[in-house]
Amino acid sequence: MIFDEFNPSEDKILRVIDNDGEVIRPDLIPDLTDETVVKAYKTMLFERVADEMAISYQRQGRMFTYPSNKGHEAIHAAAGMIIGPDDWLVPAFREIGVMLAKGVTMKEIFLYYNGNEHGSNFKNAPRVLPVNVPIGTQLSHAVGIGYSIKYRKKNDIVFTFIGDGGTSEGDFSESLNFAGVWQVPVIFTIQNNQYAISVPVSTQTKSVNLAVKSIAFGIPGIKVDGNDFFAMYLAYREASEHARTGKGAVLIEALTYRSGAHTTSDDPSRYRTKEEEERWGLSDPMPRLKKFMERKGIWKEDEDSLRDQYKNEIDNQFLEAENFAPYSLDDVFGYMYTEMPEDLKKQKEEYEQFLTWKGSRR
Amino acid sequence: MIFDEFNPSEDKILRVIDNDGEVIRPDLIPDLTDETVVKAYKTMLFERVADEMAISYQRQGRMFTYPSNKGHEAIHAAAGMIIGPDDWLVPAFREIGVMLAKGVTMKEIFLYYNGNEHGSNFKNAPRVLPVNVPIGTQLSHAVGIGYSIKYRKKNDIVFTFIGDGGTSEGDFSESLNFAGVWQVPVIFTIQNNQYAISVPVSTQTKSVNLAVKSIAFGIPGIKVDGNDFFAMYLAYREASEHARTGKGAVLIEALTYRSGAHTTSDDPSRYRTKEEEERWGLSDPMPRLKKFMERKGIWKEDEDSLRDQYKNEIDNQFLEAENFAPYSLDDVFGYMYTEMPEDLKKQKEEYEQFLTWKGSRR
Amino acid sequence: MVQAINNALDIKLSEDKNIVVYGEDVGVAGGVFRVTEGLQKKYGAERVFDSPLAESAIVGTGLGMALAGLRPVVEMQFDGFSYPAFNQIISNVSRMHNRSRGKFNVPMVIRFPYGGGINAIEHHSESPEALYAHIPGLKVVVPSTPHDAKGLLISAIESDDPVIFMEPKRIYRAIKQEVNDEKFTIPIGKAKILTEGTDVTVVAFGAMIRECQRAMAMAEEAGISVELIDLRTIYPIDKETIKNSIQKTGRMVVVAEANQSFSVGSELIAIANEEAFLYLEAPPKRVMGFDTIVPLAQGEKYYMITPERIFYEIEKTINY
Amino acid sequence: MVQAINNALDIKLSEDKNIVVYGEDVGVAGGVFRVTEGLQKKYGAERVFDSPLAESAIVGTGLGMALAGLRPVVEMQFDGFSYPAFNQIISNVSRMHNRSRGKFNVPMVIRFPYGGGINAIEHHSESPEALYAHIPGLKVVVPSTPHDAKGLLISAIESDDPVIFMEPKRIYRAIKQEVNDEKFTIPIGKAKILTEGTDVTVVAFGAMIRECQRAMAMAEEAGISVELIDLRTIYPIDKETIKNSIQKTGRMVVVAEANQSFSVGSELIAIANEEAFLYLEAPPKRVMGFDTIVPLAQGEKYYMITPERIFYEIEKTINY
Ligand SMILES: Cc1ncc(C[n+]2csc(CCOP(=O)(O)OP(=O)(O)O)c2C)c(N)n1
Ligand SMILES: Cc1ncc(C[n+]2csc(CCOP(=O)(O)OP(=O)(O)O)c2C)c(N)n1
Ligand SMILES: [Mg+2]
Ligand SMILES: [Mg+2]
Repeated sequence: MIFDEFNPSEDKILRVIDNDGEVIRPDLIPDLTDETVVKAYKTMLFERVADEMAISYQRQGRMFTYPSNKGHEAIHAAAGMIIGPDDWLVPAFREIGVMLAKGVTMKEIFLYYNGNEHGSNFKNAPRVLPVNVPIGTQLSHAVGIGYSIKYRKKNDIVFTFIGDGGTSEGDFSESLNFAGVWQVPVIFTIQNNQYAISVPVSTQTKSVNLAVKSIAFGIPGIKVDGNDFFAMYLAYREASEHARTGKGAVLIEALTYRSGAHTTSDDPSRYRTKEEEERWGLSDPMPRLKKFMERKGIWKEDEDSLRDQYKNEIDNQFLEAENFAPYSLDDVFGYMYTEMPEDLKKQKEEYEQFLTWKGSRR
Repeated sequence: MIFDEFNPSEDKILRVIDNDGEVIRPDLIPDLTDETVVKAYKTMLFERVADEMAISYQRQGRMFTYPSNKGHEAIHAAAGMIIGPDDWLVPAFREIGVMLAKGVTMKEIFLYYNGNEHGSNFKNAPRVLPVNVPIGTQLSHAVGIGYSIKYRKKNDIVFTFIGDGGTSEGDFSESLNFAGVWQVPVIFTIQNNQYAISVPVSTQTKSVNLAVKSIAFGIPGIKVDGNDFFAMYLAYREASEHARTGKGAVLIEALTYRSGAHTTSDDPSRYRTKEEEERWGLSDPMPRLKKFMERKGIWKEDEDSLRDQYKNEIDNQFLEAENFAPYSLDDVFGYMYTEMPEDLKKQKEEYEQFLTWKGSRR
Repeated sequence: MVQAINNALDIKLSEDKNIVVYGEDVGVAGGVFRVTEGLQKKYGAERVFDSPLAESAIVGTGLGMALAGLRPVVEMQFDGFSYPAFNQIISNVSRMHNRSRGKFNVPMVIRFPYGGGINAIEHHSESPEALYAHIPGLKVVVPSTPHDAKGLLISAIESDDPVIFMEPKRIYRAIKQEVNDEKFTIPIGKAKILTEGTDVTVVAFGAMIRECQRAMAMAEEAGISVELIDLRTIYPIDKETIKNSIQKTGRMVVVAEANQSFSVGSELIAIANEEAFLYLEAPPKRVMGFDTIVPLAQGEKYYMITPERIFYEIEKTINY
Repeated sequence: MVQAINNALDIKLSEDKNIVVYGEDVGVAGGVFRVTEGLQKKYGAERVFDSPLAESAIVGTGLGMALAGLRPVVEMQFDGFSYPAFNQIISNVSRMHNRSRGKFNVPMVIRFPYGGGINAIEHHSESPEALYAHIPGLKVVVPSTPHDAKGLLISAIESDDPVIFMEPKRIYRAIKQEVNDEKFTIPIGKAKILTEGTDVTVVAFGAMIRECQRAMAMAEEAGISVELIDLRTIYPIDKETIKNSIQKTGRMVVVAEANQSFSVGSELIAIANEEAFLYLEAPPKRVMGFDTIVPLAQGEKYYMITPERIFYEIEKTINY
């Protein structure tokens, strides 16, 4: 198992191609068809374009705060290829690519960041949970879902995600510990993008890396170059085999870089240097995979026209989100309980009465 | 450093004498004077006698629920010998021996378990925190104290304790992680007494041991035979040197057995076997150290008369606790704030008025 | 009451394979109060089991199970140890239905013993109902008798919304009552008028009902007719029953152990004002815990509410 | 207001070596709202710093520091992220003084931005003052202007008891006010009458003060004389000021963003009854958040309380 070779205690990292797209571990390159590789690149491209557009909608004042996914595409594409239709996805909030792979639509994602809860009711993705904002709390949900899978003797698995900063939260440890004890089919991914907003990972922990934290919970862990699509694919394939065959949970640290700002409200120049950004830019997962394909001569598409096509598609999705039914008072009250309590009915009625008021004494 | 030799990843355990008191690692036996060893045994004996008496007071209906410390004496005696007058103690609730070493009195301990908060105001032990009941929450207090020591450039250190069960709480991980990042002088001890009430440590975690969790926080960890006084002494001596010289925190897993019930309200026969208890009985820290001393011919005291002497002393302490000033209404209201808010004054007055009432209409 | 709760769990476990019961010491040992005794033996360790010691994960995994179609009933060992799970409860359990626009239900029960009067150490005597009732998206239920505990717990387990189920530990074994062995339910959200009366409405719940009944005996002697209402559910609170009663009696006394400020008592006074202002003949009164930490055992004689104190305040309200 | 808070921290940091300021992103970046901007540069990374991302440990270590003689001022990044620290706050911070019989003081401030109206995603618009005010042993303070923020924060830092300091993020930059650069304090536990009036008492705090003032303009036009009270401190609550005002006006309207049930509004109605029952001419009214989760941005237009709605309820109370 790849987890044995790349022992996080020794701070090894699983990497298959280098920044120039050259294969450095030919023995480990997954046997994917050329089409599959090209397709993976295209899903990454789609995610990147979507990300750029989201930021631009936000700048245009057509959307609220949005957290960029730029730089995380290889992780998402690889997970998206391994996650099955009956598998569960328990996201944090920076996994758009995986959500899309599970059937979530950009329309829904836009709707959410447009400030409408309907964007979290993924119509074509029954086994995807809404974005989870309170850092770290999603992991135990994944473990509980894992328990239910095991309880029912199914072989579905659960993918769940957290950031490097999130590993400091008690919920991270509690969840991985439960996963170890219960031996549930959950793949935990730490997207180590070097920052929690402005705080570098060196301020989060003194452990040699994040994957090594798996030792505290008795589950396999591995540190992977998260900007290397093939490495991520391989890690997920092995992790999924492990989890699907009843061997329990695994922890993957995917080393990447948050190329953009934390969110559209953030300004990274306050806490990191241009040089650092440029240095990490060299390992950007997209040119890297592109170079691999070019070397192999399997890239024959015109990226610009692909981009245009995606932009079009995404813009249509955005317009659908923009034209979604206006937010109603029912949207405020209607989903608090499976049946609305009397009290809420009354609060709603009173408010409706107020809405009909014209300001009598004025 | 001893922490390097006994690497918890390999599940090694630091042990110096065996169950028969025979020295198995002569190179590691600390160079303590005979008197010091005898004194250590006596403090252990005192703790054990105090524990027996506490249980008996409880049985007599003269005290409320009490958690036995039986079996943990070697850990406490060793810590008690290393902890200095200016060092801090942040206990959980099963460290009576260490509290005594820091100047807490049995009277105070009895007063506390007699249901009076004054038992937590340790008059001769300014740097001892009250017993901490919400599992795991004490560790971050220790880290904060450690920070203040570092901030003031002192070389005091902090001793803090937790149980095996407590390692599952998020607060455990958060605290050790902070301690790693802040590099504070804190010695964390896990008293792994095999059970959290009825739950065995195998249900708490799948990590190979508890000391290995230190890896997740980048601090040294070691698994020690907690029933071996010399091993514990050695571990604490090295840990204290480490912490006192600015090298930061360490984690010690002290392997022991909760020989008694969880508390006087508990009945261990519901969840563990007599055989298991007997098996662990063989490594009881007290006969073990006694055998060592007898082999060496340094034990010349009469244990029975020592016991009688301690009993006397302890009973006097208990009587003092029993005769403590009766609980007053001021004790309920008087310590909520540094100054009593109007509101509380009024609640107190109203209650005093009620106390003067004789039931007018009856 | 312990037996009635055990029986409710037993009935539901046998009826519905989706129900799992877990928490600290609930499996092998059957709970520190023996509430889950025998259930692991009967239903196996996959359905009734001990978890690691971590309340946040107990609740968080429970939420996950609920989202995946199970119906977990998790235990917090004591009131004061529900707080490590507070974030999961307020940030996720109470919100997932709304957050997902009803895509996900959260059929989950979080049970714990609550309240003082058992000579316990700190954190074992808390009455946090106001904290949970203030959180939108939860239901909060407190039984006062074995019969109610059974019927309400079965309803809680059958609820598709998350329920905080607080068990008055002080009367876990103090109240003896024959409880029907069959399955029955008691609706959540409805208070019960335990005794009709005309002079003053006394609203209470949980362990305080018994104290109120003792106070009522004194009141009766004094010629005061008390209408005693057992709230049963703290949220959704049954305003209708309270309103009708106050409109009849014109007076209200609320009895609860919790710290009085920003409490269920405050809310009941607000309700009395909103629903029955013109009927009020005396200021509604809280007979509640001081705004202090529940003292250790020796101080409980002051803190815990006695029938005498309830009667004293009833009388004062009557004589206002 | 951001500047006033920064200035308060600056003054105290320069005055007292025992003060340390930390939390998520408060150091290098100066806070997500720039409240701590420049302080790390000025006072060094030992006194103003970024911690790992773990609220429970931030508060727990703060408590430890306070016990050892420091005076920590810790930040929770948002209201909704104070909950992971809830257990530390309710179980230890609020209790250590009482638990140790006054041996240990807890001079510690837990600050966080609170409230809605900024188009934020979930968990960033919470008003948890009732949760914290219900916890005995804490003080809970909410300023409504830059001037008050400064004076109250300095008092909070100088308090030997733990203080929850909630900053109305909605008006962090919305209210411009010249604030004296010198050190000054404003007492905790005292409300302020912002405008005297005779017809109705309006009690509010934080960001709602501004909305109330706008409503008052409407009320004035309608010939209604409003007495506006800024609570400033939620606990210990200033009953005296409230009592005197209600005894004068006979009417009360409470305005707050939080979920209305089991809230500060409930408590104020209880106080009105306990302190001024015979003076009440209309039922005291809560104009507060619905008992729902604060909706995402699109729904805030319904949830957030407007001057119109306040005026509407004032008028209804007057016409009762
Ligand atoms: C419990 C909690 N505390 C604080 C926040 C505010 N916050 C949002 S994202 C973030 C940083 C997260 O960093 P990381 O886990 O590395 O994930 P990334 O944003 O880099 O993907 C913080 C502090 C939060 N959402 N939840
Ligand atoms: C947060 C919290 N949850 C539950 C409890 C109840 N409780 C008291 S002791 C205990 C077991 C502790 O086990 P361990 O940490 O191994 O310590 P030990 O009792 O064995 O010394 C539990 C569950 C508690 N005190 N605090
Ligand atoms: Mg990150
Ligand atoms: Mg233990």
